[in-house]
Amino acid sequence: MPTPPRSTRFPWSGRWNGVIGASALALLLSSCSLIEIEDAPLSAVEPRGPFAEQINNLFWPVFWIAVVIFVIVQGGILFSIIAFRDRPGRKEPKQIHGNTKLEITWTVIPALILAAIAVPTVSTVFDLTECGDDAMTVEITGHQWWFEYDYPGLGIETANVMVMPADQEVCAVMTSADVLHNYWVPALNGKRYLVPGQETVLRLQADEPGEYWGHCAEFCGLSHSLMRARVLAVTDAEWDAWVSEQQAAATVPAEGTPAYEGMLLYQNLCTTCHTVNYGDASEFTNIRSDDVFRGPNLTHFSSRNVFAGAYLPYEGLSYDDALEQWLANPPDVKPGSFMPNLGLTQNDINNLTAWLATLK
Amino acid sequence: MSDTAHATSHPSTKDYVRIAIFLAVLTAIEVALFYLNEAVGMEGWDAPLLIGLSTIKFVVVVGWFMHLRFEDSFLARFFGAGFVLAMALYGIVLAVFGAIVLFGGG
Amino acid sequence: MTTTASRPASTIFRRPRSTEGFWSWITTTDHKKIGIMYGYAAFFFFIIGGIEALLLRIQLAGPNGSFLNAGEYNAMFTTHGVTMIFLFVMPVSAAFFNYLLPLMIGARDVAFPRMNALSWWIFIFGGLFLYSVIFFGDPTPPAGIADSSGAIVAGNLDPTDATLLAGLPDGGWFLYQPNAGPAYSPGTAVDFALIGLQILGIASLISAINFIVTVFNMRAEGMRLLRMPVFVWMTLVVAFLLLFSLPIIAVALFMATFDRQFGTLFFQATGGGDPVLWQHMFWLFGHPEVYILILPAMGIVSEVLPTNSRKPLFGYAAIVFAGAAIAFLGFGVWAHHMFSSGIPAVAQAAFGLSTMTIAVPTGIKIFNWMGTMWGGRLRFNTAMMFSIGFVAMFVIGGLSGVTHSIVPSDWQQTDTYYIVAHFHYVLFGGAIFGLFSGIYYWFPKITGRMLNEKLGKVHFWVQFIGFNLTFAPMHWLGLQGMVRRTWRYAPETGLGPWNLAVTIGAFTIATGVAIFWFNWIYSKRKGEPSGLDPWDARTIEWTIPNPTPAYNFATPPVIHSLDDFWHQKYTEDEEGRPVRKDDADDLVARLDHDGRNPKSPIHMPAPSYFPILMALGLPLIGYGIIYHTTLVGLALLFIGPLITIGALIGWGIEPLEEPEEHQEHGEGGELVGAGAH
Amino acid sequence: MADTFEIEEGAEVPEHAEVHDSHHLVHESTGIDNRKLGMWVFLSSEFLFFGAFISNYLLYGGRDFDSVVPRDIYDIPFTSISSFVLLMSSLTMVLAHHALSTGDQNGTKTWLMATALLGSVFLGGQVFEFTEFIVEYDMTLTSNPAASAFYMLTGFHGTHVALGIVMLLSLFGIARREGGLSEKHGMNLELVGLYWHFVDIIWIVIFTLVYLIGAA
Ligand code: HEA
Ligand code: HEA
Ligand code: HEC
Ligand code: CUA
Ligand SMILES: [Cu+2]
Repeated sequence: MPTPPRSTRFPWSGRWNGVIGASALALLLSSCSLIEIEDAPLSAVEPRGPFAEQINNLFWPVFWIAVVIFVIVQGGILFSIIAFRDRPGRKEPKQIHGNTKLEITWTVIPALILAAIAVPTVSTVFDLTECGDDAMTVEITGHQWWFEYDYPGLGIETANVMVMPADQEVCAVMTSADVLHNYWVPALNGKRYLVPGQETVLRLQADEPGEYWGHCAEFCGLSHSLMRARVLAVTDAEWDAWVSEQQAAATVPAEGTPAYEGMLLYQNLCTTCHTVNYGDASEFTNIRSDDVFRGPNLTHFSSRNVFAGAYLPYEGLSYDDALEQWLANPPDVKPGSFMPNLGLTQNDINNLTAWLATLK
Repeated sequence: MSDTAHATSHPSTKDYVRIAIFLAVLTAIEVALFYLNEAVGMEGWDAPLLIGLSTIKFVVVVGWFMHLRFEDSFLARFFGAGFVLAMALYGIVLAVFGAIVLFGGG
Repeated sequence: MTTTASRPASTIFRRPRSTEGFWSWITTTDHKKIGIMYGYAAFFFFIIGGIEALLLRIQLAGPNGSFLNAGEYNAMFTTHGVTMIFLFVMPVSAAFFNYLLPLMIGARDVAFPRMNALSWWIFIFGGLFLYSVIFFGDPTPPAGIADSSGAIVAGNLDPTDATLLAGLPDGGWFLYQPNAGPAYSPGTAVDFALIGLQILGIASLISAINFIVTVFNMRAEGMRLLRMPVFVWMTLVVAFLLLFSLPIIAVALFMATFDRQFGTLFFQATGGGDPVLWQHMFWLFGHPEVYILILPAMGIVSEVLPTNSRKPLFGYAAIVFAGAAIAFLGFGVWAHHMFSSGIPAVAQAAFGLSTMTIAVPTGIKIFNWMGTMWGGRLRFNTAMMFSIGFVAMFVIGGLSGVTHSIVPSDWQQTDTYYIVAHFHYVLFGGAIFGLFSGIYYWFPKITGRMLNEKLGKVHFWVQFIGFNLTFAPMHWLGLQGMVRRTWRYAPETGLGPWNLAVTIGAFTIATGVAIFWFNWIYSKRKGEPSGLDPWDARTIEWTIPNPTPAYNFATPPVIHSLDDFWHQKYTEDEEGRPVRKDDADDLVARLDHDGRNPKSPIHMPAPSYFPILMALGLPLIGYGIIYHTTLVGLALLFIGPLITIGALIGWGIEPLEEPEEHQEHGEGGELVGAGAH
Repeated sequence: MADTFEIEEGAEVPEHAEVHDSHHLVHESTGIDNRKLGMWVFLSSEFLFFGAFISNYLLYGGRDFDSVVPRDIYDIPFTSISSFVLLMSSLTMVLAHHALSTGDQNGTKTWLMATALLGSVFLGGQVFEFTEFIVEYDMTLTSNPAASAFYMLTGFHGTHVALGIVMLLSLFGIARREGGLSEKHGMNLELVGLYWHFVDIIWIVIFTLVYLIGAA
């Protein structure tokens, strides 16, 4: 039973395969040029600070080296597919078993390329691991599913939105209250884990004032995808204003207003988890530090444009609607949220939102 | 051990007993070292010594009791591979933790 | 011919005799039957894992999707990853190992046939155990914080969210602690994952030992190590990877199980444990594992490319040594999965460098495969197309892997879809393309029929295009900041359009796989008969009839060279071009006839009941551990070991057909089996 | 048709079947018995298994915790003795093997039993040690990671010893039957021996690293 050459037995000739293959690869290559990252606030390749810049400057050369290797390899494959396809009249190939010189070449050249890449890699690693001397320290604590920010020395405790002066290095000293989290603001630097019981550090710096998006990148349970972050880099003047605003205590709303009703409701229902500071003298002040029952510090809630782990509000949902939905049933908005559904009536919610608006 | 050194002839009962005595003596020295350290404080000298002694015990049991000395070197390579790999990998892990507590940890 | 299952109790210790029908499969010790069962089981799990992937993709088709709830999504990506890796790629590879290894080295079976059956049964019970969480799991919602007694002290989940799918294990395929620990993943879902993986690991460890001994000891006369087909080499390398990496994950799983079940504190920061230790232990196994997944495919490609280029493999020795080098280096790079976990800078730099070095041996393989094709006479059958697809696509995944090894770049990339793109390029574009190539190539060996080539080519192109449509955009999704394991993404992130493309791609792949299934079912009945040597192949498994007779080789082969079969058929002219020997066609015809008509009776390892029985005990012990606080659980903790140990004893005293043959076959004695933890 | 081959006596024999040549295919290319090779291969992977437990202990054992840690409460004299016992069981094991290879059935039985007994003494010592730690010092499996690591390591080692004892006893059982241990069982005995010695060398390492150095 002689075996006929394959190509005569099956109708799809090698040429067609080659053509389809070539066009598919061309498509693939051309789609590389589509990396235009506009309107992508989380883009990892649009650095807005020196550290992210440094990483970016390392990534792209390597990327292009990879592209060159890619082109060489795919080119070689395509060429073989077209040139060496079985076609009528093609002689049997010479039986070549190998070639030591070639073997050495394609061992040594990649090794050299890698050695060249390795040098800047190592130096960048060491550059970026330790904070600079005049960095400002911010302590970041991960909670399921929101980030807490503490400014030691300034006595400020806030959540979800980290405010910092532009053009000033922040040394984030991080830990977690529960599981692993991973702090990432792509425009400012790469990521770093938040590990319970341990401390990790991350350098952050923005060149210009602006709002930068972030995200928790390590899977941390049910609402990991809704554990997001914002960094607000501000001018020095705005920074000073922000600091004094945050250091101030909240003002007790006027009696009889909905906001006052809301505050009373808060005193009843919310103090197991939340903190609001009305000043040392005020009977309404409550400070919590329990880690299990721990919600964001609400003293300056309204100074933040996002809440609930910087998830709310999102495009298509207004701030007010989002807040109402949140108070009405947090776990419904954010699965598993440790803020329970407190069975509030619409009236309660109205009072609470009025009250929250006073927390500037 | 010299009398068992002929790789071709297997040890006799007597040899085995001698080896066992040798092992027991090494163990006794180990324990003695431990107490010596307790008593006079050897400033970290005991650990390498102890490790050295237990390595000898290890090699003797493997080589004679497990007959590895008398087997195809093929087997020894397998066995050695597992041992060396384990040492290397876990050594690196402990080093990354900065926690090789061997030398007077705690 | 089928002897029956119900035999009198007095003869229970006689070995079963069925060669056909249900019981022959249950009791078989034939490596081919075992291989086929592995294959079917793997493809069953492939559909499950694939459907899970499709569910993920529907959810992510647009921003703020609401097709799945968060718990369901988290369970889906976890089980998708676990299923694809442990229940699809590994068992398909095992199917190839089992079926082909003895054939390629000229043996009648593996070294320990009963142990081989044992690992198959342990594997399948482990896989089913994992999924049995649907029936036996405790439906506690996978959210909240539990105190030490397991009671939930905080956390809320809408009870309607606690659905069937959400009850599957979550936490990601690497089950990072303490999220997957007792406090943050109450309920039993994660226990099923941990113990399921433990059981699967035992199966793989046993087969690793078996394959190592088989390769070293069961080769036909003249089959020197450097005459073995590359696929056999890769089998051996993978067996070593398994041998040395599985014990590590076994210990890690024990520790995590103890944390969850018995209150130890290894990884629980609240009690002084160190979550980073889990990461080290997992990836000490996990990275070798990825080479366990890719090397079999590399072995397959190294068989298919030369055959269909009609040239010997370029740089055989280099490819073999590169494979071994990859495995060796693969043990020293694990922490590249932890670049952002806060390990010391020195360690990060060192692991970055060690990771890069793996590109060198891998490159050697790639270039040698290109060298094999270069100047050849390429026949584009489906097997060949998948192999070429493998080389082309794997390179993309490999190169993105190198960009991860640039440590600071990885700080940006890690935990984003850029990583997801990387590993699907190596796993799907690599491992799965390679495995499909092997299926098209060896289907005739297994069934005696060809898979339809027309359908095969359609399958290839649909899958190839779908694959790139699915996973190429993930590169830019990742660079645009899409984190992985994300149930929802915000509309403002601009991630929507590409995600839609990815979802369309996923369904395109599904279409391709569906075509493949149709092809399989159709060709198994109606496919063109293959004859003895449909590919004009090079290696000795094609010197025996298709489908392979139960005894494999009617007469023991004697090997004279690498690519022995080829050299039986061809000589070379002065130019070094192959010339088919005059008697080559006669040779093939004679091999076919003789292979089907052995000249003498052949004794094969007899079937046995005990492998399946012994394996059965393990899942029972698993349930027992999970429910050890209940009466049923305690009972199972007693019954499980009883069954296993009972079967072990039965295994030991099971009569062997002829006492002296026991020695000859080197049958797995009871003690070897017992030693496996 | 393709499936006609003989499995066992009594099955159909294909027509042209005359000569009996089943032995050619199954040989050991390396010259090492399959099962012995398998055992060594298995044991080499056990290094990674115990290595993980040992390094786990080395990691946690030196740390301080609020509750009692093992290094403070080791009973070195006691453990030295049980280590000695285990070491001597390796001697009896090798003697059992030696006896069988010289055809001394009685010796084999005696030494097998002796090995199992010494192993049991060792295990008993471990049970005693655990009990003491738990009852006297209130150091349980869940006290702290150092304690957990200690119990896991020594516990899994103990499990290996227990398994070894089961194997020894079944060999002893076979040896007591008529005819005693045959030539064929020699390999079984050797395999059990390898396993047993391996468990012993792991203890040699544990004793030094975990007890002697760990307590210093
Ligand atoms: C089949 C499986 C497989 C294979 C083969 C690989 C191969 C490689 N992988 Fe991949 N990897 C995974 C599966 C695999 N990986 C998985 C599943 C994950 C994620 C796990 C998870 O988090 O869920 C992962 C994650 C992962 C990470 C961690 C990312 C992170 O989470 O932050 C890193 C980091 O370095 C990495 C690197 C590499 C490298 C350098 C290779 C190299 O082996 C690649 C070598 C190949 C080439 C380089 C191409 C061919 C070579 C040439 C043409 C020569 C010339 C080349 C140069 C000079 C560069 N991989
Ligand atoms: C070999 C391994 C393998 C394979 C083959 C695949 C195949 C696919 N994977 Fe992947 N994947 C992983 C291994 C693999 N995966 C791993 C390890 C992870 C990480 C998990 C973690 O984070 O823990 C992951 C994660 C992962 C994610 C990220 C989830 C997240 O982080 O949130 C996504 C998202 O798109 C994805 C998609 C897909 C798709 C669309 C396919 C497709 O290629 C699937 C194609 C197959 C089919 C579609 C099934 C067969 C088809 C039919 C039976 C047709 C008929 C049926 C129907 C049409 C219903 N996978
Ligand atoms: C059992 C604890 C608990 C109680 C009681 C509780 N909360 Fe919360 N709250 C939380 C937690 C935890 C979060 C953070 C949830 C997240 O983002 O995932 C939160 C978040 C919030 C936020 C968003 C804050 C931000 O900046 O993100 C507001 C507003 C809020 N709670 C208001 C209230 C009000 C009003 C009450 C009472 C009526 C209340 N909470 C009761 C735990 C609680
Ligand atoms: Cu926090 Cu993900
Ligand atoms: Cu890796």
